[in-house]
Amino acid sequence: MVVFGFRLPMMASLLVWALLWEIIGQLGLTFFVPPLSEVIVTLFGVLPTRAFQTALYDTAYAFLAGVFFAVVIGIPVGILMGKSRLLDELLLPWVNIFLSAPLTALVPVLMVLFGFGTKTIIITTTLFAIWIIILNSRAGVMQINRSLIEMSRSFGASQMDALVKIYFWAALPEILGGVRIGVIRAVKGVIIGQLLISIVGFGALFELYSANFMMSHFWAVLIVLFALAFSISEFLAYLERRVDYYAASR
Amino acid sequence: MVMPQTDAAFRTDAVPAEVAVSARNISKTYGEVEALKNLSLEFPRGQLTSLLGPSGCGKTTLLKIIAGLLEPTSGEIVVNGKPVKGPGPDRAFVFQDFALLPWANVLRNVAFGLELRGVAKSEREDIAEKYIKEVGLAGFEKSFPHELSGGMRQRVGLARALSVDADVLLMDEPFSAVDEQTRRKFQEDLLNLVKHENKTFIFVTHSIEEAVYVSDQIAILLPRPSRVSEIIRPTGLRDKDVDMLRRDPEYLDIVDQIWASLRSYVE
Amino acid sequence: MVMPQTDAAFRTDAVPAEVAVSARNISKTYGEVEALKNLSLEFPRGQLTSLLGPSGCGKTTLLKIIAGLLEPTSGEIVVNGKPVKGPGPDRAFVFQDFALLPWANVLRNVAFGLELRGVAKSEREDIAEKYIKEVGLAGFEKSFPHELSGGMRQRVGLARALSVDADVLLMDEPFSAVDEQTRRKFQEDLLNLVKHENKTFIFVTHSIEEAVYVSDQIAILLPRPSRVSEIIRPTGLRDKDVDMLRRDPEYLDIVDQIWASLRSYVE
Amino acid sequence: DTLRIALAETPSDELAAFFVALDRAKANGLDYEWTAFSDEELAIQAVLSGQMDIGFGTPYAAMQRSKAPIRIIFQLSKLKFFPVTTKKYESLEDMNDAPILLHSRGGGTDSIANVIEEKVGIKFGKRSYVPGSSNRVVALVSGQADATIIDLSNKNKIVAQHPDKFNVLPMFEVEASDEALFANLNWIQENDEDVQIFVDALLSTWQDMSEDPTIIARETDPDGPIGQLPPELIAGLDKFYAEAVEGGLYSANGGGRTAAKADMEWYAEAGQLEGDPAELNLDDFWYFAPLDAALEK
Amino acid sequence: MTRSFALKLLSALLVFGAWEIAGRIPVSYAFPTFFDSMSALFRMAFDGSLFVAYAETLKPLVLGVAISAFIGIALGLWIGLSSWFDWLFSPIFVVMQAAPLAALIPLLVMAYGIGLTSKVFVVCIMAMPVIVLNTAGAVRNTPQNLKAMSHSFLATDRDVLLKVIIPAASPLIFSGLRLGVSAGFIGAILSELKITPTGVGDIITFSRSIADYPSMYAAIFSIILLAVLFLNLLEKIEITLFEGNVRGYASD
Ligand SMILES: Nc1ncnc2c1ncn2[C@@H]1O[C@H](COP(=O)(O)OP(=O)(O)OP(=O)(O)O)[C@@H](O)[C@H]1O
Ligand SMILES: Nc1ncnc2c1ncn2[C@@H]1O[C@H](COP(=O)(O)OP(=O)(O)OP(=O)(O)O)[C@@H](O)[C@H]1O
Ligand SMILES: [Mg+2]
Ligand SMILES: [Mg+2]
Repeated sequence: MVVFGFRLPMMASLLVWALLWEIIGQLGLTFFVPPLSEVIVTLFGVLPTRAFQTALYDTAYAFLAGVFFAVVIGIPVGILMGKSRLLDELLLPWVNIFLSAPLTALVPVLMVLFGFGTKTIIITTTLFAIWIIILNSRAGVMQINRSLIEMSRSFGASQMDALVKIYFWAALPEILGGVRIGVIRAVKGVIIGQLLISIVGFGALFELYSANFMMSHFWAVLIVLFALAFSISEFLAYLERRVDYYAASR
Repeated sequence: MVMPQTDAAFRTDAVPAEVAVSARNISKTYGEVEALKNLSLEFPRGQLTSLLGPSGCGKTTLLKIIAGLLEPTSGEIVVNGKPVKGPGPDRAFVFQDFALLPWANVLRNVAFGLELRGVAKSEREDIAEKYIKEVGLAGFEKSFPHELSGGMRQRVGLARALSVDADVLLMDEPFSAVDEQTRRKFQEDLLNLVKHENKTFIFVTHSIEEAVYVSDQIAILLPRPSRVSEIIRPTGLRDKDVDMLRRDPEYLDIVDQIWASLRSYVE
Repeated sequence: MVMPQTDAAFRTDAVPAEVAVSARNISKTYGEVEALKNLSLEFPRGQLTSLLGPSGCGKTTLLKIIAGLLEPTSGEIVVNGKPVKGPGPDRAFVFQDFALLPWANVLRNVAFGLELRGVAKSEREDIAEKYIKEVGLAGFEKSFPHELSGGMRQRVGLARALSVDADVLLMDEPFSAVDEQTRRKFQEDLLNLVKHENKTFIFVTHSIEEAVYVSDQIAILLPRPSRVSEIIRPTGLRDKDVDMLRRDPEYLDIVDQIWASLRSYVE
Repeated sequence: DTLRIALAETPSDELAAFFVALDRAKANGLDYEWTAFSDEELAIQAVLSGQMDIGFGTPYAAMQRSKAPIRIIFQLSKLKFFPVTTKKYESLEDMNDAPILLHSRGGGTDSIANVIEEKVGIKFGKRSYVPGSSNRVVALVSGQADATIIDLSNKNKIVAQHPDKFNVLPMFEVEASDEALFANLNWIQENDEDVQIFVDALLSTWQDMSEDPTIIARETDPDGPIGQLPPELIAGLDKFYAEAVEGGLYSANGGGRTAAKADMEWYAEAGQLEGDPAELNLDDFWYFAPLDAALEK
Repeated sequence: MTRSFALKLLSALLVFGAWEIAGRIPVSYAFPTFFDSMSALFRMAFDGSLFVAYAETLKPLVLGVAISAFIGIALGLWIGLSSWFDWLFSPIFVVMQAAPLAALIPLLVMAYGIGLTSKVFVVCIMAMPVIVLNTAGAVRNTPQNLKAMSHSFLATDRDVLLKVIIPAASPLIFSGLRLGVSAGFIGAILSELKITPTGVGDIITFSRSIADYPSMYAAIFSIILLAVLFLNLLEKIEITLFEGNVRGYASD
């Protein structure tokens, strides 16, 4: 968004929404939406408590680990699926199944298989993030310009070279789009994991606050979460803009 | 101007020229479409062979089969005595649609062939710089393909193929988008490479004039399904003054001959 | 062969030909690169004007500005007396990079221009069929672009532009990838359109021979930043026998003249 | 080794007494860790699959159906639920044909509704299910429903917040368990010392609490999971436990055979147990030894 | 086709075999065998309870997915086309994506009650953001030369949108739709687990509370099956609509 030649950061539009929130809150329409100002005061009250900090640590740890696995596994798998018919035929049905499996209903199965600790929460987070990364990478690779592949082969590119230097880059705009959405979904995944598997971290805070109708506490933690999702998404959007110059001219 | 053609002509007449690439009974079908049918052709080392033929007759297909990028439906390609199983460092390709990396600037695109061969960065960039200058793109090293004109993109692809210094150069209409001026220069450069470095060129073009001027042999292909209908070996042309060539009766005779034979097959 | 040129020549000499398109003081800069600088040129109605110039000099840029696809940095284009604000039904474009829809087959690609004008499906497909036959692609209606050879793709783009029956045709190296045979046929077709339908063609080519043969006027552009350096009006050539043209001294003189003037500016 | 406890909800004021007991057990040398699950079923599954040692809940159906050798050792709380309605209804008798919100099909509130129907001789109207007492409170307050059955603390909250909008209908006494501690029989027998320490601590806490509910607030470790709760919640501990003890939420003797018998009847009536409650063998469901030993002391 | 079918069959056999074995060991009392689950599935199918349940579950699902697909694609296109709109609205979808729905359910119940509306809402919150964000991203990456071409042939903005931007973006739009639909399935189940247990969610919770694990797994299995069938249908639609976009695999 460019206004008067000045690039407004994405975040700035949140101010508009924040204002709207404050107004609704001040009107006192519902006790579920306290004014933003009150939420922020609460937020600063909550931030220094140990309960909050452990929760933040637990959540961030599970989140980062989950995203790490989703990216590190998802991108290569997606690229390989777009590239090789055999692999795609083998994996696509399962990708579709996991994609469509109501993860919340699968959680009992996951717990039987992986236990109740952070491990399962990380797996849940990964499961939330990975499919979009796989599918987007696959879609990116499948629309790749065939000439580029032939070119790299004719210059003797090894399989690895082709993957790293052609497929990855040619699909990069789609991959980044996938990672961005995947990461945002992972935020949700980590919370659902924390709520459904064992109640720890932010999930526990949400449960506690909502069960006791401590709405400004609830929103305060939610804001922290949104901020987390937002900064990561903005960072990835920044990367996406950096590849914009060729995305539309492939 | 020197006289590469006479050398070649001499070799051909006296000792048969050594064969660098030979295509043996190549057939290729795409689903329903029969592109090549039982095509055989030999490409002597150190000579420039042009493929002339109607659009869609299978020239690109043949080139890609020689490059090892496509599998022929039947038949085989032998390069330097060895059957071709896939792409190799002995062959470089200039693509009809340029095939540039849109995310890489001119410098990286030109150096890309060397990069894939594992040449160190500073070295390959030096080589690339040299060829960028050679094709007249100095000053555009940092530009991206979408910022170049059609002819400039084509020259990037050309520089990339030249920079890997392969024995056999497979060129698919390499000059189709450059102006006549530049084209003339490139033709001269090719002839120099043929003469001094004993490189083998396989060259697809639609310009009969160009083919006559640069080729040691011209293979005329039939329309789909393609076979070689005729091989013409123009001699004694390269030593003439280029600017006068256009009016040279010998040259014009060969052009007319090709024109007539192409026409007879097409109609 | 009939004699469109004489008509045109007559018009030019007696009553000044009506101007279909005129470019007035066009400048265009891309960031740092100055592509066109203060270029002015008039394109008479019912005539074919060729643009000749070194690769990267701004021919495509000029064509796109006339088409209304690019905004000039300064200056204006007037088509049929009205300043150009954007693309219009009076102009059709043949793209240097073909610009085919990869997800649509040949039939739909050719009919796409008509589809955008809201022509009913059966009608536009009939028209498209006709032009597909005309460019020699009968039988490939159901093929997708990635299944075609380079020249065949180019012909799809050509058929698309012809099918919309626009007044002014902007053609960016439209024959660069087709064989000489087909090219000759297309040239003839163009000349027929010029003569019988009074269409205006603006034609980019790198072939001096082609330009001389088909054009009513040839504009020679300087290298970047581009202006028109010279306008040449070949006359009385089209009525000659095409096959003999190559040896015609008058023709060869004009080619040489252009060649010399291009060279002088380039070097 | 470490005792792994599967809680069925996140630590909040209702679990303060339990954590006090855990602290007492720790002082006597019990080493433990806990994990909170989002619902009872998960806690049961965790114990069933051996990933947790002791769980929180009333796994009667699991015991009977999946033939898992698990046994209850201590009753933590009783099924104290309260029919709360808008001013539309004054007593249970008015509720004939009235639509009602319950926790889940086959769950505790569902069985309470069944028993109400039987004892009062009415038939509820359409039963809708909304899991979580607090969610049902929300639905009630926002006017989505006219009647529900909720737990003690939510009842107190709603009464405190909207003193004149809702009626709490009088209910008969229920002795059956809401939450109980259970574990694998094998595990109990192999770890009898730990179990004993734990049950001793629980029993002593429950007994002390029934005499003086304020000990819970006093003994709560400020650095523990309860102590770290928002101050608003901790401030309410005394009130909560005073009301809970008064309302008979906890039985000071750990339930034992009385509770087991009541459970048989209740859960058979609620459809979770099959067969005639009188013929069911208590020892197939409960393991009384640790509680008996603790009561001896 | 036969080969790919054989491959599917093989991998299905492997997985179900592993399930059966794991159920027989058993990994857990709460983990039934494949055959037990299937017989529970057939039992529920024959006594009709499964279909009754699906009639209930499909209502919010179909409604929510349809709404999300239409509004989601429209919004995505708009966001991709207008930087102003992008600036104002895409944060909302980022927030929606990240919102911990399970924790927000009391709020939804408060706002929309316990009926169909709030379930449809849950399905939309789950399904819409990914559709919007994927569509928007794809729109931004439409090849420039094709847009120029259609402008030169006088495409109206609507034409460019329908005939160039959407087909070019279709691979990504469809991958967004796939994810959206499956997220919708998750949302439908989640709302049946968390708001009011009805339909398939009710089978899952009820059989879990009475420890009838085969029925619970059968219900989960059936919903996955349904979702997979639905996704396959979506893929068929994509292939028939945008035939030329399927350029096959780079390795062929
Ligand atoms: N999008 C762009 N961004 C930056 N520079 C550009 C862009 N498009 C064209 N140019 C520059 O403008 C100049 C003219 O380009 P143009 O495509 O008009 O040349 P041309 O005469 O058509 O050349 P050719 O015969 O090779 O097609 C070139 O130097 C090119 O580098
Ligand atoms: N991938 C493909 N699938 C199906 N048919 C193909 C494919 N590639 C090429 N063809 C067909 O094979 C024939 C030969 O194509 P090829 O590209 O080799 O022609 P060409 O001689 O290079 O033509 P041009 O001079 O136009 O470049 C054409 O008729 C084309 O339709
Ligand atoms: Mg070709
Ligand atoms: Mg150009």
